[in-house]
Amino acid sequence: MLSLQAATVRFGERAALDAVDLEVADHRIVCVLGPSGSGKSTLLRAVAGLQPMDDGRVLLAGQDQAGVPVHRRGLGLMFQDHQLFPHRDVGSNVAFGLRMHGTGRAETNARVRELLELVGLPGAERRAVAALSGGEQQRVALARALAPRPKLLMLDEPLGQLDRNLRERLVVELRTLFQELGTTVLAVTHDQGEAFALADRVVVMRDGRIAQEGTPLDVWQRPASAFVARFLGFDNVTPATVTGHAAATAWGKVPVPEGSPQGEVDLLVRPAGVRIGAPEDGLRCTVGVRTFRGNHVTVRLLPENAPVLEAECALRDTPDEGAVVGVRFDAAETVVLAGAGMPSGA
Amino acid sequence: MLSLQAATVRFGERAALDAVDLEVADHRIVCVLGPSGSGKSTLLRAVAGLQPMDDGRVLLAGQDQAGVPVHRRGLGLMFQDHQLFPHRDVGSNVAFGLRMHGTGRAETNARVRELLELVGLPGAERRAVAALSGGEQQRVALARALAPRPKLLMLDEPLGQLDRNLRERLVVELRTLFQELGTTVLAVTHDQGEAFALADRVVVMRDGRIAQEGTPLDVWQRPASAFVARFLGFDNVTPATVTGHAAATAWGKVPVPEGSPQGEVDLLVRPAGVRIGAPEDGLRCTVGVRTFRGNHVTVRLLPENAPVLEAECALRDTPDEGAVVGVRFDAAETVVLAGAGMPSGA
Amino acid sequence: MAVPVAFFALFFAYPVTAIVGRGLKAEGDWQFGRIGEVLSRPDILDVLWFTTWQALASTALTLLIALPGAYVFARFDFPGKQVLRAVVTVPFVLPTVVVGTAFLALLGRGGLLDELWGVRLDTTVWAILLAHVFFNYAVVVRTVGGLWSQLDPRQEEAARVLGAGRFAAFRRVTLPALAPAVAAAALMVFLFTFTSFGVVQILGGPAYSTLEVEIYRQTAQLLDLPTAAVLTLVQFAAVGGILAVHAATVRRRERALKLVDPAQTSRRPRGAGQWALLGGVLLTALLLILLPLGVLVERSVDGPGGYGFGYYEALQSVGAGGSSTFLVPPLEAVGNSLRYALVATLIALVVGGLAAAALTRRAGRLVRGFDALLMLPLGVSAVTVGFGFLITLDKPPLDLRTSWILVPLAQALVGVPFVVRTMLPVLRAVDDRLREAAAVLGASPLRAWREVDLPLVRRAVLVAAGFAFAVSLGEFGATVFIARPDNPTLPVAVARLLGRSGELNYGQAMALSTILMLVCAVSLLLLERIRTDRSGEF
Amino acid sequence: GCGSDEGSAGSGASKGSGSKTVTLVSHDSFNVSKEVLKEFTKETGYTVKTLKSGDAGAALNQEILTKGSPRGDVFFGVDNTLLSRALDNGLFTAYEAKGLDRVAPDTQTDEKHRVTPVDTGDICVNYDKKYFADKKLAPPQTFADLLKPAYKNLLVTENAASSSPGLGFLLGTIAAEGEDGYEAYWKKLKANGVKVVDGWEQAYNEEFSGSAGGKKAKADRPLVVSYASSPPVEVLYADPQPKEAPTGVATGTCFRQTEYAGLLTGAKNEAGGKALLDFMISKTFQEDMPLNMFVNPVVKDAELPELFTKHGEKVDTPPTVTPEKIAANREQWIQSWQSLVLK
Ligand SMILES: Nc1ncnc2c1ncn2[C@@H]1O[C@H](COP(=O)(O)OP(=O)(O)OP(=O)(O)O)[C@@H](O)[C@H]1O
Ligand SMILES: Nc1ncnc2c1ncn2[C@@H]1O[C@H](COP(=O)(O)OP(=O)(O)OP(=O)(O)O)[C@@H](O)[C@H]1O
Ligand SMILES: Cc1ncc(C[n+]2csc(CCO)c2C)c(N)n1
Ligand SMILES: [Mg+2]
Ligand SMILES: [Mg+2]
Repeated sequence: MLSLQAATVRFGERAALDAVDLEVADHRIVCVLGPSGSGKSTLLRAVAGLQPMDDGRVLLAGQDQAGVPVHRRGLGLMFQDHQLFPHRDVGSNVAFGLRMHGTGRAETNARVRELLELVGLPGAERRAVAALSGGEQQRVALARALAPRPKLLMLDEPLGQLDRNLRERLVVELRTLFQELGTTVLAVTHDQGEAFALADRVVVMRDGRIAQEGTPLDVWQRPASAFVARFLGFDNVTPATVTGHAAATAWGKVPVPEGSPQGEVDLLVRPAGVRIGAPEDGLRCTVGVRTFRGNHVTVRLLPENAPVLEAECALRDTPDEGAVVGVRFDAAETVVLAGAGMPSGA
Repeated sequence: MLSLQAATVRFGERAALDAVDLEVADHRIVCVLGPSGSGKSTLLRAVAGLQPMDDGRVLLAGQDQAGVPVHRRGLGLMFQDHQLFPHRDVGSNVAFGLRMHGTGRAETNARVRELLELVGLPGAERRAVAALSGGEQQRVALARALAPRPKLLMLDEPLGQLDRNLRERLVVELRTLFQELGTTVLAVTHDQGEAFALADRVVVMRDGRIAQEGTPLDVWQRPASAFVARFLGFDNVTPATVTGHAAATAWGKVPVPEGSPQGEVDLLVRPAGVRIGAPEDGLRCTVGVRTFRGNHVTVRLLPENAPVLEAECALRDTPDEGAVVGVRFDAAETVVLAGAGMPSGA
Repeated sequence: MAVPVAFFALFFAYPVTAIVGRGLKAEGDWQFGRIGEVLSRPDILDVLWFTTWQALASTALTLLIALPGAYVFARFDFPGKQVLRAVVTVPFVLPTVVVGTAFLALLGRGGLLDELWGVRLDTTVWAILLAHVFFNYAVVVRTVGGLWSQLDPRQEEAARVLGAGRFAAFRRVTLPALAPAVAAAALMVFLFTFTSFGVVQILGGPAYSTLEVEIYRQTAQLLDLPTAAVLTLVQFAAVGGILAVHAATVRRRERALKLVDPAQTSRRPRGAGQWALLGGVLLTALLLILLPLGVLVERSVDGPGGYGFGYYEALQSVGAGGSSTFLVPPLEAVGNSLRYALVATLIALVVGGLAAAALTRRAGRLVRGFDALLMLPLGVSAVTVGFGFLITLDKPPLDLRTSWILVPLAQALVGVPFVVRTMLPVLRAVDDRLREAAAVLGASPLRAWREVDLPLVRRAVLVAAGFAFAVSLGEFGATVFIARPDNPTLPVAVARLLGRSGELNYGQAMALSTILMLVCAVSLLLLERIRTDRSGEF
Repeated sequence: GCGSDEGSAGSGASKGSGSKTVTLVSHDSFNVSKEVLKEFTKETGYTVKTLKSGDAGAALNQEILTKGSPRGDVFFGVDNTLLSRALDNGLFTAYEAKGLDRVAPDTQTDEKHRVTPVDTGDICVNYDKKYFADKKLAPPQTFADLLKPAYKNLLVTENAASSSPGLGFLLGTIAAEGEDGYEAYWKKLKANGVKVVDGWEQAYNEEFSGSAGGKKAKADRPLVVSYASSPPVEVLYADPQPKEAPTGVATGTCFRQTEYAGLLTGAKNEAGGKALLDFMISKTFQEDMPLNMFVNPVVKDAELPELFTKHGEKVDTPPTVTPEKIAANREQWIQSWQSLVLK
């Protein structure tokens, strides 16, 4: 469906997109993840033809899109800041794309009604967009982008302002909808949960380049680099030297899974792999701040002469703040990351 | 610090705020949670004096604020859609509040630099706001709201567009900052994780009313109603009749904790409390969609003749889709909610 | 609000009512019968009809030709943009006599069209329409372009990704957002062309006449005040009708828009289409504006002994051949003009700015009515105002009849509507939440106005100031009527020179017109430079 | 200086009527040399403040509107085509200026001396000498000549309804051809291709081939309705000055305008006004006028500058129409002229 080749966009000195190559197969849902300012929106704008590229090509269904005007590319884009038309009411905003494609009035009305229902705003057709709450506006923007059923739909933070409940419902319904319509989707999100729930593949961006690409499970289980691991929220990343089944780290010897690459690497220990036990048992740590996370508690552990460790405990097993505990590591929850110069995904 | 009494705002027929009473003590951080359109932003705007109220009073430090113009209330508000001044650069946006308060140039510059560093945009002073990415704009808006160090700071979705990593770092740093300065904070968020991490207390809103108020742990552990439970993302809520230590539900008998209220109630079973075992063991279910959630997997279980159940499993223990399993319930993870007419928090 | 109301009442409503009243009242009785009488005269009806249709046609043509220009000036960067923007405003200050000359050179005998294709348009209505476009091109480019440059281009992008072509996106998204500015510009162009005087006289010949010409004749030449009063009322009614239509259509369209920094929205043209558009606009401006102006310049240096600056040198001396055409050398007229224009601009800015600020915040019938009333001076003949001054401002403390302040006051009367009409669409587009943002950061309403509204309308204010200045600089009708001690303004001096035979007089008139153009262009350029850089306040 | 003793001690000595300033209200074409005004001040102690407002018609009408509380003391610039209007409105207070005996009697139309004649000027057809020389054609001299086929399509005139020379030319034809004959004359003139434009500026600067503007505009009409003084002015305002004027005057096509001044009723400084009126028919002022306003003096002892005698043509007193007749018929004449010529 979509293919980017060496896509490059520079703003002054800095490259917002730096020779990005990306392939999105038909009917796939791809989520783009990455820190703020890493070029996600720029990527979508470049594909849409809104952002002229300094270099590289965009191909849609094999066709080079250079010179193809935006409205002929047959794609949809939901803007990060919505860009609802203030002069039109909700219904007419959603209907806009349909009218542009010459859809009949009756069908338009029906589709608008249906979509407003989907996003949880039934009967809002005649409301002024300025009188909507933030989340309501986002949902109208989503409905507007969905309405013309483009073959390639690009969503820039489509659910960012919605509460978890609504978001989860929408993720499920959108997946079903996209499957039905055979829509190819390229969605930006900062919510990893959403990315993993929605996406067939995820793309992690960093400073205008692609840091990793793969299935959600892949990326989660085997972050390609310390950057990706950290971005996914894992703080227990440290340089290590792997020899056989164990790695030498600042936290002492940590067991690693079988077949792990050897030598100088970065090592990730997932919080769930940090097992808290008696003080005399393993690495001695003082218990720092505990953060309640709903299902579980994250505990910061302060070893002597070593970087902070983060551990995840069930509510009931959480040690008291200030307590001294011992820590052991679970090989199943450690991942050897691409170290200096190691190929990604190794 | 802040006290709302019967605050009411109506837009036409609908009440966006419906006789809301709220007390926020000095130096507290209160998070307002609630579905999209439940009146969170309206609440903040009413406190700031931007939204005239149809009824009720706002008191700041015991003073009725009726007739006090916005700029004399000594509070700060970060807007949901930022509202950065388009004609000013980043530095001048952040400095705005300081200038309004007559802060000297040197101090202003220093504070701006410091704040931009805090939000991860060091050296961005001279950039045009239109040339910022979505998340960068949000961070500038946050810095701008923080700059004058108001006694009461209200933040409307302050971190919604930031990636998890940055958000978590900011949550920690903001907490420290607020503690240092003794700022009272009223923050809207749709992210429960953020609310629980940031807040001393949370307020859950529904249709312009307060559905529950309490410490994060409180609210999480004992949602006051089926609404709050569902809002927190728990789908396993069902009407039940409690007799002694067990409740009769559509899923059969479910054990409940000791001292649970008796009679006709709503019952919540947390996904972690749904234990999957052999098919002949307990409620017979077919395994439905499995959603990968990073740390764990959520599995939809389809019992015969009963509502869908959601279960949480470790990655390794996840049953295959389509398999038939048996389900038991863990009393420690079930909560008896306020049923028909039961007082909240009971 | 009080200041504009007082200004308007004292210097417009009162004098105009008085002169109209004087006309309709004979021996203490109202003579309303005169209305029917005058209105049944076929020649008056012809004039009314011609006035109306040529104004509508001129407005449509101006919009058609100038809107692409507004786009190009708002969205493209190209070398010489600022200079060109100032230059296209120059026609606005030129005395119509001079413009007539230039247009005849273009459209008349031996003109460009005649030489190229043997087409002559002088004394056809086309000459009038094109001259109207020439005069008012800048009105559209500046009022519409001012807002356009601040519109968020992403709105249009949103339409494009929803399948709208360039034009559809413009029509359905940009145009509605621009509607108030377009309407304001159209209104002003309509009023100018509806009350067109010199252009119609010179280019139309005696065959065409507008209400304004008729009113001038009846008042200034025949002193037939009753007929003049009726015609003034007719003009009032027509203008009032247009204002009502404008108020009704625009109010509904005014919405808060997301305004952005204009510096962010303009870039170099991309692609053949945009270059073609830029080229087309530049070519239009060249043919329609620069060429007529060029004719004037050419004639000012085309002396008997070939090209040279002889006429300019002559301007510095008191008179040729030992006699004096002027008691003051014509160059002093530059100083006079600048002084009057400066005072008039200040008055217009203060009064118009206050009115615009008040009109942004308040709504309601009364306020809206006042909004429309403020436009009326554009639809009233300069003679009416001038004669009205004469019979009303004659008692102390307001015996201003012989005071120099009367000139800038009359000029400001035309400037105020400009200021209001250019500022209002932008002010009303400012999202109230920006003001709220300033308030929660500790800015009082006044301060918020200064810090938020003002920077956002600064462009509009500059545009308005430029217009007010240009209007005053070029104003002829009222200036020439108001008794003034002998300090002629540039247009008055030009008119005097042209009113004499003699080659030197003619040449000096062209030279002085060229100087008038330069003064205008340079003033406008300087005005555009007064844009404190964005970080200035930080 | 007869009046130099009056209040020379200082301006503070006297209020309103004894003021040292005398205000002259006039039209835009009024002009006088500084030295001449200085001389007036030297002689009388009064300084002159001049107010100008519009063309002759507008300036007069403004005075009529402010009748009773005038802006000045003396009004200058009402001519014989408008005189009746001024007199009927009681604009002026009678004053018999000193030296009136020197003034040409045929200009003194008002026996009550409410106005004082100051200058005369002739509106005549001008011709482009070069054109006629090139064509070896004699230029026309009379109204009758203008109807000749040889001059077909050569004349441009002004709209009588909106232009003062245009009206003057119409009145000239009425005076020459009679009230009954002028319409027939204009029909023939129209058949002979007369062109009408709105104002003198266009006629002279755009259409007349003999003027500087006309040459640049490739104008093709060698005959234009203008003033008898235009040829000397063409000489005066040329650099270098030519030996001979490029244009000439058809002396049999003229209409004479006389301009008057009068003491405004209700003047604050009557004494000063009177002194000014006296001065306006003094030799000094009268001799200053020709080169400033390009009109002819009305007093016998005033000498015309050499420029006029050399390049101007002497026009014998043409037939005229009395101010009363003009006042009574003006509108109707213009109307019929318009429907005859413009339609
Ligand atoms: N100006 C207005 N006119 C009419 N209705 C309004 C207006 N502003 C808000 N509302 C309505 O009031 C309700 C509450 O709005 P509010 O903005 O407070 O919601 P919210 O809780 O902040 O939602 P979100 O999370 O989506 O931002 C919504 O249903 C909204 O549509
Ligand atoms: N018009 C512009 N001019 C200059 N720099 C720009 C412009 N637009 C974006 N940038 C910069 O390019 C980089 C990438 O921007 P982009 O909007 O693609 O980020 P993003 O990944 O979408 O971030 P976010 O998650 O915060 O929205 C950012 O550093 C941004 O500041
Ligand atoms: C048709 C037409 N004629 C003249 C002008 C020039 N002009 C500029 S401002 C103003 C009003 C005050 O004099 C006038 C007449 C114009 N714009 N349009
Ligand atoms: Mg983005
Ligand atoms: Mg909100």
